Amino acid sequence: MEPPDWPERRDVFKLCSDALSLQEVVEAARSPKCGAVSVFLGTTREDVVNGRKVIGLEYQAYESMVQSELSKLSRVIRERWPHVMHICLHHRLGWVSVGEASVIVAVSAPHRRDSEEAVQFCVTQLKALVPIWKKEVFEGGQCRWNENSE
Amino acid sequence: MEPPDWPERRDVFKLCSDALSLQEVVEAARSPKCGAVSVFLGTTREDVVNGRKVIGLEYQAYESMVQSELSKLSRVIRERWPHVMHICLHHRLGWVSVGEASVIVAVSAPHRRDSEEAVQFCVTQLKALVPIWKKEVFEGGQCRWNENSE
Amino acid sequence: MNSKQICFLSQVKVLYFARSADLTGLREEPVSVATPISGRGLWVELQRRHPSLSALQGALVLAVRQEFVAVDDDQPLLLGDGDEVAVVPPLSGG
Amino acid sequence: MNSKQICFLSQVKVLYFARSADLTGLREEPVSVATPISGRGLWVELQRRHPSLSALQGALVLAVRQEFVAVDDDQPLLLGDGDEVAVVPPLSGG
Repeated sequence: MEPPDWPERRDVFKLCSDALSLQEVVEAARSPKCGAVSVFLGTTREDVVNGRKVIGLEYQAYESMVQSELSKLSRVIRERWPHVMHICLHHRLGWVSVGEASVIVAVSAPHRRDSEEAVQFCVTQLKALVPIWKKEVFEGGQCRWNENSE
Repeated sequence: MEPPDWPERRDVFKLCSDALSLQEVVEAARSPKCGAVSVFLGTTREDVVNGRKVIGLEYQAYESMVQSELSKLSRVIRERWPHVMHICLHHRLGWVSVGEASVIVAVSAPHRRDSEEAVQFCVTQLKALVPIWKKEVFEGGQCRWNENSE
Repeated sequence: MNSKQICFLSQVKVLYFARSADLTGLREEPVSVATPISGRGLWVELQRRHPSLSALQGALVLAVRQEFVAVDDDQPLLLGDGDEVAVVPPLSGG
Repeated sequence: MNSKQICFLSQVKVLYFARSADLTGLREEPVSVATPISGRGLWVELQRRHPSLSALQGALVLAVRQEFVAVDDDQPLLLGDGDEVAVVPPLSGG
Protein backbone atom coordinates (compact mmCIF):
# COMPACT_ATOMS: atom_id res chain seq x y z
CA MET A 1 0.00 0.00 0.00
CA GLU A 2 1.50 3.30 -1.15
CA PRO A 3 1.81 5.91 1.63
CA PRO A 4 -0.87 8.48 0.90
CA ASP A 5 -0.18 12.14 0.18
CA TRP A 6 -2.18 13.95 2.87
CA PRO A 7 -1.50 17.66 3.03
CA GLU A 8 -3.87 17.92 6.01
CA ARG A 9 -1.68 15.90 8.41
CA ARG A 10 -1.61 17.58 11.82
CA ASP A 11 0.75 17.60 14.79
CA VAL A 12 -0.83 19.12 17.87
CA PHE A 13 1.43 19.39 20.95
CA LYS A 14 0.36 21.25 24.06
CA LEU A 15 1.69 21.76 27.59
CA CYS A 16 -1.17 22.78 29.91
CA SER A 17 -1.41 23.77 33.54
CA ASP A 18 -5.16 22.98 33.59
CA ALA A 19 -6.89 19.59 33.48
CA LEU A 20 -6.42 17.76 30.19
CA SER A 21 -9.41 17.17 27.94
CA LEU A 22 -9.61 13.66 26.49
CA GLN A 23 -12.31 14.85 24.10
CA GLU A 24 -10.11 17.66 22.79
CA VAL A 25 -7.11 15.38 22.20
CA VAL A 26 -9.14 12.72 20.41
CA GLU A 27 -11.06 15.25 18.31
CA ALA A 28 -7.75 16.77 17.18
CA ALA A 29 -6.59 13.31 16.07
CA ARG A 30 -9.76 12.07 14.35
CA SER A 31 -10.13 12.12 10.59
CA PRO A 32 -12.83 10.86 8.21
CA LYS A 33 -10.01 9.14 6.28
CA CYS A 34 -9.08 7.07 9.34
CA GLY A 35 -10.78 4.00 10.78
CA ALA A 36 -8.59 3.87 13.88
CA VAL A 37 -7.62 6.21 16.70
CA SER A 38 -5.32 4.77 19.38
CA VAL A 39 -5.11 6.66 22.62
CA PHE A 40 -2.92 6.53 25.70
CA LEU A 41 -3.93 8.25 28.91
CA GLY A 42 -1.36 8.39 31.69
CA THR A 43 -2.72 9.10 35.15
CA THR A 44 -1.23 9.75 38.55
CA ARG A 45 -1.47 6.52 40.48
CA GLU A 46 -2.27 6.20 44.16
CA ASP A 47 1.08 5.10 45.47
CA VAL A 48 2.87 4.50 48.73
CA VAL A 49 6.68 4.81 48.71
CA ASN A 50 8.48 3.62 51.86
CA GLY A 51 5.28 4.00 53.85
CA ARG A 52 4.63 7.54 52.62
CA LYS A 53 1.50 8.23 50.59
CA VAL A 54 1.86 10.14 47.33
CA ILE A 55 -0.77 12.91 47.12
CA GLY A 56 0.22 14.34 43.75
CA LEU A 57 2.91 15.21 41.28
CA GLU A 58 4.53 18.48 40.36
CA TYR A 59 5.62 18.67 36.69
CA GLN A 60 8.30 20.91 35.25
CA ALA A 61 9.44 21.21 31.63
CA TYR A 62 12.05 22.81 29.43
CA GLU A 63 9.21 24.10 27.33
CA SER A 64 10.92 25.30 24.17
CA MET A 65 12.94 22.09 23.95
CA VAL A 66 9.80 20.00 24.55
CA GLN A 67 8.37 21.51 21.38
CA SER A 68 11.53 20.86 19.36
CA GLU A 69 11.88 17.28 20.66
CA LEU A 70 8.22 16.54 19.89
CA SER A 71 8.63 17.90 16.36
CA LYS A 72 11.63 15.60 15.85
CA LEU A 73 9.63 12.72 17.29
CA SER A 74 6.78 13.40 14.89
CA ARG A 75 9.19 13.25 11.95
CA VAL A 76 10.51 9.89 13.13
CA ILE A 77 6.98 8.52 13.59
CA ARG A 78 5.90 9.68 10.13
CA GLU A 79 8.96 8.06 8.59
CA ARG A 80 8.35 4.72 10.33
CA TRP A 81 4.55 4.76 9.96
CA PRO A 82 3.84 6.73 6.80
CA HIS A 83 0.11 5.97 7.05
CA VAL A 84 -0.24 7.83 10.34
CA MET A 85 -2.54 10.83 9.86
CA HIS A 86 -2.74 13.08 12.94
CA ILE A 87 -0.69 13.07 16.15
CA CYS A 88 -1.98 14.92 19.21
CA LEU A 89 -0.19 15.04 22.58
CA HIS A 90 -1.18 17.11 25.61
CA HIS A 91 0.97 17.05 28.76
CA ARG A 92 0.21 18.63 32.15
CA LEU A 93 2.58 21.00 33.89
CA GLY A 94 2.57 22.09 37.52
CA TRP A 95 0.48 20.38 40.18
CA VAL A 96 -1.40 17.17 39.26
CA SER A 97 -3.43 15.43 41.97
CA VAL A 98 -3.58 11.66 42.31
CA GLY A 99 -6.09 10.25 39.80
CA GLU A 100 -5.77 13.05 37.25
CA ALA A 101 -4.37 12.58 33.74
CA SER A 102 -0.81 13.83 33.28
CA VAL A 103 -0.53 12.99 29.58
CA ILE A 104 -2.87 12.05 26.73
CA VAL A 105 -1.62 10.96 23.31
CA ALA A 106 -3.85 10.12 20.34
CA VAL A 107 -2.78 8.94 16.88
CA SER A 108 -5.04 8.24 13.91
CA ALA A 109 -4.45 6.02 10.89
CA PRO A 110 -6.59 4.24 8.31
CA HIS A 111 -5.83 0.89 9.98
CA ARG A 112 -5.22 0.14 13.62
CA ARG A 113 -1.80 -1.55 13.49
CA ASP A 114 -0.26 1.78 12.51
CA SER A 115 -2.07 3.85 15.13
CA GLU A 116 -1.38 1.27 17.87
CA GLU A 117 2.33 0.97 17.15
CA ALA A 118 2.79 4.70 16.65
CA VAL A 119 1.08 5.68 19.91
CA GLN A 120 3.19 3.20 21.89
CA PHE A 121 6.37 4.40 20.26
CA CYS A 122 5.36 8.00 20.91
CA VAL A 123 4.86 7.39 24.65
CA THR A 124 8.14 5.43 24.92
CA GLN A 125 10.08 8.20 23.21
CA LEU A 126 8.29 10.91 25.19
CA LYS A 127 9.49 9.30 28.42
CA ALA A 128 13.02 8.79 27.10
CA LEU A 129 13.72 12.02 25.24
CA VAL A 130 11.37 14.86 26.05
CA PRO A 131 12.67 17.19 28.81
CA ILE A 132 9.88 16.96 31.37
CA TRP A 133 10.35 16.11 35.04
CA LYS A 134 8.02 15.18 37.84
CA LYS A 135 8.37 15.38 41.57
CA GLU A 136 6.36 13.05 43.78
CA VAL A 137 4.78 14.98 46.63
CA PHE A 138 4.02 12.99 49.77
CA GLU A 139 1.55 13.49 52.56
CA GLY A 140 3.24 15.85 54.98
CA GLY A 141 4.91 17.80 52.19
CA GLN A 142 8.14 15.92 51.52
CA CYS A 143 8.95 15.35 47.89
CA ARG A 144 11.29 13.51 45.58
CA TRP A 145 12.28 13.93 41.93
CA ASN A 146 11.26 10.93 39.93
CA GLU A 147 13.09 9.05 37.20
CA ASN A 148 11.52 7.10 34.32
CA SER A 149 12.68 3.53 34.59
CA GLU A 150 11.89 2.41 31.02
CA MET B 1 5.49 -8.73 40.44
CA GLU B 2 2.69 -10.71 42.05
CA PRO B 3 -0.71 -10.27 40.36
CA PRO B 4 -2.75 -8.16 42.74
CA ASP B 5 -5.99 -9.26 44.33
CA TRP B 6 -8.47 -6.59 43.26
CA PRO B 7 -12.05 -7.37 44.14
CA GLU B 8 -13.18 -4.19 42.39
CA ARG B 9 -12.18 -5.33 38.89
CA ARG B 10 -14.89 -4.37 36.39
CA ASP B 11 -16.03 -5.59 32.98
CA VAL B 12 -18.41 -3.17 31.29
CA PHE B 13 -19.82 -4.30 27.93
CA LYS B 14 -22.54 -2.38 26.14
CA LEU B 15 -24.27 -2.49 22.76
CA CYS B 16 -25.82 0.91 21.99
CA SER B 17 -27.96 2.27 19.19
CA ASP B 18 -27.01 5.86 20.11
CA ALA B 19 -23.71 7.67 19.66
CA LEU B 20 -20.90 6.24 21.81
CA SER B 21 -19.43 8.34 24.60
CA LEU B 22 -15.63 8.26 24.76
CA GLN B 23 -15.80 9.93 28.17
CA GLU B 24 -18.14 7.27 29.53
CA VAL B 25 -15.97 4.38 28.30
CA VAL B 26 -12.75 5.85 29.66
CA GLU B 27 -14.33 6.82 32.99
CA ALA B 28 -15.57 3.24 33.41
CA ALA B 29 -12.02 1.98 32.85
CA ARG B 30 -10.09 4.47 35.02
CA SER B 31 -8.87 3.57 38.46
CA PRO B 32 -6.76 5.41 41.05
CA LYS B 33 -4.67 2.21 41.26
CA CYS B 34 -3.77 2.47 37.55
CA GLY B 35 -1.25 4.72 35.83
CA ALA B 36 -2.29 3.70 32.33
CA VAL B 37 -5.47 3.59 30.28
CA SER B 38 -5.13 2.40 26.68
CA VAL B 39 -8.00 3.15 24.36
CA PHE B 40 -9.02 2.13 20.86
CA LEU B 41 -11.64 4.03 18.95
CA GLY B 42 -12.86 2.51 15.68
CA THR B 43 -14.60 4.90 13.31
CA THR B 44 -16.42 4.56 10.03
CA ARG B 45 -13.99 5.60 7.33
CA GLU B 46 -14.85 7.60 4.23
CA ASP B 47 -14.50 4.94 1.60
CA VAL B 48 -15.15 4.37 -2.07
CA VAL B 49 -15.65 0.76 -3.21
CA ASN B 50 -15.68 0.18 -6.98
CA GLY B 51 -16.52 3.81 -7.57
CA ARG B 52 -19.40 3.80 -5.10
CA LYS B 53 -19.19 6.04 -2.05
CA VAL B 54 -19.92 4.51 1.37
CA ILE B 55 -22.29 6.76 3.36
CA GLY B 56 -22.58 4.64 6.47
CA LEU B 57 -22.73 1.24 8.07
CA GLU B 58 -25.59 -0.79 9.44
CA TYR B 59 -24.61 -3.01 12.40
CA GLN B 60 -26.40 -6.14 13.55
CA ALA B 61 -25.55 -8.43 16.49
CA TYR B 62 -26.47 -11.72 18.09
CA GLU B 63 -26.82 -9.78 21.31
CA SER B 64 -26.99 -12.51 23.94
CA MET B 65 -24.02 -14.31 22.40
CA VAL B 66 -22.07 -11.04 22.20
CA GLN B 67 -22.36 -10.83 25.98
CA SER B 68 -21.24 -14.41 26.50
CA GLU B 69 -18.32 -14.11 24.05
CA LEU B 70 -17.16 -10.87 25.68
CA SER B 71 -17.29 -12.51 29.11
CA LYS B 72 -15.13 -15.36 27.81
CA LEU B 73 -12.77 -12.83 26.22
CA SER B 74 -12.44 -10.98 29.53
CA ARG B 75 -11.48 -14.22 31.28
CA VAL B 76 -8.77 -14.87 28.66
CA ILE B 77 -7.43 -11.31 28.98
CA ARG B 78 -7.32 -11.51 32.77
CA GLU B 79 -5.46 -14.80 32.59
CA ARG B 80 -2.86 -13.45 30.14
CA TRP B 81 -2.55 -10.01 31.74
CA PRO B 82 -3.31 -10.50 35.43
CA HIS B 83 -2.48 -6.85 36.19
CA VAL B 84 -5.31 -5.55 34.01
CA MET B 85 -7.84 -3.73 36.19
CA HIS B 86 -10.98 -2.65 34.27
CA ILE B 87 -12.15 -3.52 30.75
CA CYS B 88 -14.83 -1.41 29.09
CA LEU B 89 -16.17 -1.98 25.56
CA HIS B 90 -19.05 -0.15 23.89
CA HIS B 91 -20.18 -1.14 20.38
CA ARG B 92 -22.74 0.60 18.18
CA LEU B 93 -25.71 -1.22 16.65
CA GLY B 94 -27.94 -0.09 13.80
CA TRP B 95 -27.09 2.86 11.57
CA VAL B 96 -23.67 4.52 11.93
CA SER B 97 -22.81 7.44 9.63
CA VAL B 98 -19.37 7.91 8.12
CA GLY B 99 -17.03 9.52 10.69
CA GLU B 100 -18.85 8.23 13.78
CA ALA B 101 -17.33 5.79 16.25
CA SER B 102 -18.55 2.20 15.92
CA VAL B 103 -16.53 0.78 18.80
CA ILE B 104 -14.57 2.10 21.78
CA VAL B 105 -12.48 -0.14 24.02
CA ALA B 106 -10.57 1.02 27.12
CA VAL B 107 -8.37 -1.06 29.42
CA SER B 108 -6.60 0.11 32.55
CA ALA B 109 -3.55 -1.31 34.30
CA PRO B 110 -0.89 -0.04 36.71
CA HIS B 111 1.66 0.00 33.88
CA ARG B 112 1.14 0.67 30.21
CA ARG B 113 2.58 -2.50 28.65
CA ASP B 114 -0.33 -4.47 30.09
CA SER B 115 -3.03 -2.01 29.04
CA GLU B 116 -1.55 -1.61 25.55
CA GLU B 117 -1.25 -5.33 24.85
CA ALA B 118 -4.62 -6.14 26.38
CA VAL B 119 -6.52 -3.51 24.39
CA GLN B 120 -4.97 -4.69 21.13
CA PHE B 121 -5.74 -8.31 21.91
CA CYS B 122 -9.28 -7.34 22.87
CA VAL B 123 -9.93 -5.62 19.52
CA THR B 124 -8.36 -8.49 17.54
CA GLN B 125 -10.53 -11.05 19.34
CA LEU B 126 -13.63 -8.87 19.09
CA LYS B 127 -13.26 -8.85 15.32
CA ALA B 128 -12.55 -12.58 15.13
CA LEU B 129 -15.01 -14.03 17.64
CA VAL B 130 -17.82 -11.70 18.64
CA PRO B 131 -21.01 -12.16 16.57
CA ILE B 132 -21.49 -8.68 15.14
CA TRP B 133 -21.94 -7.87 11.46
CA LYS B 134 -21.84 -4.70 9.43
CA LYS B 135 -23.32 -3.83 6.08
CA GLU B 136 -21.74 -1.06 4.01
CA VAL B 137 -24.42 1.24 2.66
CA PHE B 138 -23.56 3.09 -0.54
CA GLU B 139 -24.79 6.33 -2.03
CA GLY B 140 -27.95 5.38 -3.96
CA GLY B 141 -28.94 2.80 -1.36
CA GLN B 142 -27.14 -0.38 -2.46
CA CYS B 143 -25.44 -2.28 0.29
CA ARG B 144 -23.05 -5.14 0.95
CA TRP B 145 -22.27 -7.29 3.99
CA ASN B 146 -18.72 -6.81 5.09
CA GLU B 147 -16.15 -9.33 6.28
CA ASN B 148 -13.26 -8.69 8.70
CA SER B 149 -10.06 -9.49 6.91
CA GLU B 150 -7.79 -9.90 9.95
CA MET C 1 -36.33 -45.76 10.33
CA ASN C 2 -34.14 -48.48 11.77
CA SER C 3 -35.85 -49.71 14.97
CA LYS C 4 -32.49 -49.86 16.85
CA GLN C 5 -32.01 -46.09 16.57
CA ILE C 6 -33.56 -44.03 19.26
CA CYS C 7 -33.99 -40.42 18.47
CA PHE C 8 -36.04 -37.52 19.66
CA LEU C 9 -37.59 -34.65 17.85
CA SER C 10 -36.81 -31.25 19.34
CA GLN C 11 -38.11 -27.90 18.25
CA VAL C 12 -35.15 -25.53 18.20
CA LYS C 13 -35.13 -21.80 17.46
CA VAL C 14 -33.00 -21.02 14.42
CA LEU C 15 -31.63 -17.46 14.17
CA TYR C 16 -30.41 -15.97 10.88
CA PHE C 17 -27.95 -13.08 10.82
CA ALA C 18 -26.46 -10.80 8.17
CA ARG C 19 -26.42 -12.37 4.71
CA SER C 20 -28.18 -15.52 5.89
CA ALA C 21 -31.17 -13.40 6.96
CA ASP C 22 -31.22 -11.80 3.50
CA LEU C 23 -31.00 -15.21 1.77
CA THR C 24 -33.81 -16.80 3.80
CA GLY C 25 -35.91 -13.67 4.27
CA LEU C 26 -36.13 -14.60 7.96
CA ARG C 27 -34.60 -13.41 11.21
CA GLU C 28 -35.69 -16.53 13.07
CA GLU C 29 -37.90 -19.60 12.74
CA PRO C 30 -38.77 -22.70 14.75
CA VAL C 31 -37.30 -25.89 13.26
CA SER C 32 -37.93 -29.50 14.29
CA VAL C 33 -34.77 -31.59 14.27
CA ALA C 34 -34.03 -35.20 15.14
CA THR C 35 -31.59 -35.08 18.04
CA PRO C 36 -28.78 -35.96 18.69
CA ILE C 37 -27.56 -34.13 15.61
CA SER C 38 -24.13 -32.88 14.53
CA GLY C 39 -23.14 -29.50 13.15
CA ARG C 40 -22.95 -31.14 9.75
CA GLY C 41 -26.47 -32.58 10.19
CA LEU C 42 -27.87 -29.19 11.20
CA TRP C 43 -26.34 -27.50 8.19
CA VAL C 44 -27.77 -30.18 5.83
CA GLU C 45 -31.20 -29.65 7.37
CA LEU C 46 -31.02 -25.85 7.11
CA GLN C 47 -29.91 -26.02 3.48
CA ARG C 48 -32.77 -28.43 2.73
CA ARG C 49 -35.24 -25.86 4.08
CA HIS C 50 -33.48 -22.91 2.41
CA PRO C 51 -31.45 -24.00 -0.65
CA SER C 52 -30.36 -20.36 -1.08
CA LEU C 53 -28.20 -20.74 2.06
CA SER C 54 -25.71 -22.85 0.11
CA ALA C 55 -24.35 -19.55 -1.27
CA LEU C 56 -22.65 -19.25 2.15
CA GLN C 57 -21.03 -22.71 1.96
CA GLY C 58 -17.39 -22.56 3.08
CA ALA C 59 -17.78 -19.19 4.75
CA LEU C 60 -19.90 -19.74 7.82
CA VAL C 61 -20.19 -21.49 11.14
CA LEU C 62 -23.15 -22.26 13.36
CA ALA C 63 -23.64 -21.36 16.98
CA VAL C 64 -25.49 -23.89 19.14
CA ARG C 65 -26.58 -22.53 22.52
CA GLN C 66 -24.11 -19.65 21.88
CA GLU C 67 -21.10 -21.89 21.25
CA PHE C 68 -19.51 -21.98 17.79
CA VAL C 69 -19.91 -25.30 15.91
CA ALA C 70 -18.37 -25.97 12.50
CA VAL C 71 -20.70 -27.02 9.67
CA ASP C 72 -18.50 -30.08 9.06
CA ASP C 73 -18.40 -31.12 12.72
CA ASP C 74 -19.59 -34.71 13.26
CA GLN C 75 -19.83 -34.56 17.06
CA PRO C 76 -23.44 -35.40 18.07
CA LEU C 77 -25.22 -32.66 19.99
CA LEU C 78 -28.25 -33.30 22.14
CA LEU C 79 -30.70 -30.46 21.55
CA GLY C 80 -33.71 -29.59 23.67
CA ASP C 81 -36.87 -27.67 22.85
CA GLY C 82 -36.18 -23.95 22.60
CA ASP C 83 -32.42 -24.33 22.19
CA GLU C 84 -30.92 -21.62 20.00
CA VAL C 85 -29.13 -22.49 16.76
CA ALA C 86 -27.68 -19.52 14.89
CA VAL C 87 -26.35 -19.22 11.35
CA VAL C 88 -23.15 -17.16 11.61
CA PRO C 89 -21.82 -15.67 8.36
CA PRO C 90 -18.31 -14.13 8.41
CA LEU C 91 -18.06 -11.66 11.28
CA SER C 92 -17.48 -7.98 10.71
CA GLY C 93 -17.77 -6.28 14.08
CA GLY C 94 -15.43 -3.56 15.30
CA MET D 1 47.45 31.47 28.33
CA ASN D 2 49.37 30.01 25.39
CA SER D 3 49.54 32.71 22.70
CA LYS D 4 48.75 30.15 19.92
CA GLN D 5 45.30 29.45 21.31
CA ILE D 6 42.53 31.73 20.20
CA CYS D 7 39.41 31.65 22.24
CA PHE D 8 36.41 33.83 22.82
CA LEU D 9 34.39 34.52 25.88
CA SER D 10 30.65 34.11 25.40
CA GLN D 11 27.92 34.76 27.89
CA VAL D 12 25.52 31.82 27.70
CA LYS D 13 22.26 31.33 29.58
CA VAL D 14 22.40 28.25 31.80
CA LEU D 15 19.06 26.67 32.74
CA TYR D 16 18.67 24.36 35.73
CA PHE D 17 15.82 21.84 35.91
CA ALA D 18 14.43 19.43 38.48
CA ARG D 19 17.05 18.32 41.02
CA SER D 20 19.74 20.56 39.51
CA ALA D 21 17.54 23.60 40.28
CA ASP D 22 17.19 22.40 43.88
CA LEU D 23 20.95 21.83 44.20
CA THR D 24 21.94 25.23 42.82
CA GLY D 25 18.96 27.16 44.15
CA LEU D 26 18.67 28.68 40.67
CA ARG D 27 16.38 28.26 37.66
CA GLU D 28 18.78 30.10 35.36
CA GLU D 29 21.90 32.22 35.40
CA PRO D 30 24.22 33.91 32.92
CA VAL D 31 27.63 32.22 32.68
CA SER D 32 30.71 33.36 30.79
CA VAL D 33 32.52 30.51 29.08
CA ALA D 34 35.59 30.31 26.90
CA THR D 35 34.40 28.98 23.55
CA PRO D 36 34.84 26.61 21.73
CA ILE D 37 34.06 24.33 24.66
CA SER D 38 33.06 20.67 24.86
CA GLY D 39 30.24 19.06 26.85
CA ARG D 40 32.89 17.85 29.26
CA GLY D 41 34.31 21.38 29.56
CA LEU D 42 30.87 22.84 30.26
CA TRP D 43 30.21 20.30 32.96
CA VAL D 44 33.56 21.02 34.64
CA GLU D 45 32.76 24.74 34.61
CA LEU D 46 29.25 24.24 36.01
CA GLN D 47 30.55 22.00 38.79
CA ARG D 48 33.21 24.60 39.61
CA ARG D 49 30.47 27.20 40.08
CA HIS D 50 28.17 24.82 41.95
CA PRO D 51 30.06 21.95 43.62
CA SER D 52 26.70 20.57 44.83
CA LEU D 53 25.91 19.60 41.21
CA SER D 54 28.40 16.74 41.39
CA ALA D 55 25.65 14.81 43.23
CA LEU D 56 24.17 14.33 39.75
CA GLN D 57 27.40 12.95 38.25
CA GLY D 58 26.69 9.89 36.10
CA ALA D 59 22.98 10.61 35.84
CA LEU D 60 22.59 13.66 33.67
CA VAL D 61 23.19 15.16 30.26
CA LEU D 62 23.37 18.72 29.04
CA ALA D 63 21.36 20.35 26.30
CA VAL D 64 23.14 22.94 24.20
CA ARG D 65 20.84 25.02 22.01
CA GLN D 66 18.18 22.32 22.69
CA GLU D 67 20.34 19.42 21.52
CA PHE D 68 21.45 16.76 24.01
CA VAL D 69 25.20 16.70 24.70
CA ALA D 70 26.88 14.15 26.99
CA VAL D 71 28.94 15.45 29.93
CA ASP D 72 31.90 13.36 28.72
CA ASP D 73 31.66 14.57 25.11
CA ASP D 74 34.94 16.09 23.86
CA GLN D 75 33.57 17.57 20.63
CA PRO D 76 34.24 21.36 20.69
CA LEU D 77 31.12 23.51 20.46
CA LEU D 78 31.21 27.13 19.38
CA LEU D 79 28.85 29.04 21.66
CA GLY D 80 27.52 32.53 21.08
CA ASP D 81 26.15 35.11 23.49
CA GLY D 82 22.68 34.18 24.68
CA ASP D 83 22.95 30.51 23.67
CA GLU D 84 21.02 28.20 25.99
CA VAL D 85 22.80 25.49 27.96
CA ALA D 86 20.52 23.33 30.10
CA VAL D 87 21.32 20.88 32.88
CA VAL D 88 19.12 17.85 32.26
CA PRO D 89 18.71 15.40 35.18
CA PRO D 90 17.06 12.03 34.46
CA LEU D 91 13.75 12.61 32.65
CA SER D 92 10.42 11.67 34.17
CA GLY D 93 7.73 12.96 31.83
CA GLY D 94 4.62 11.00 30.90
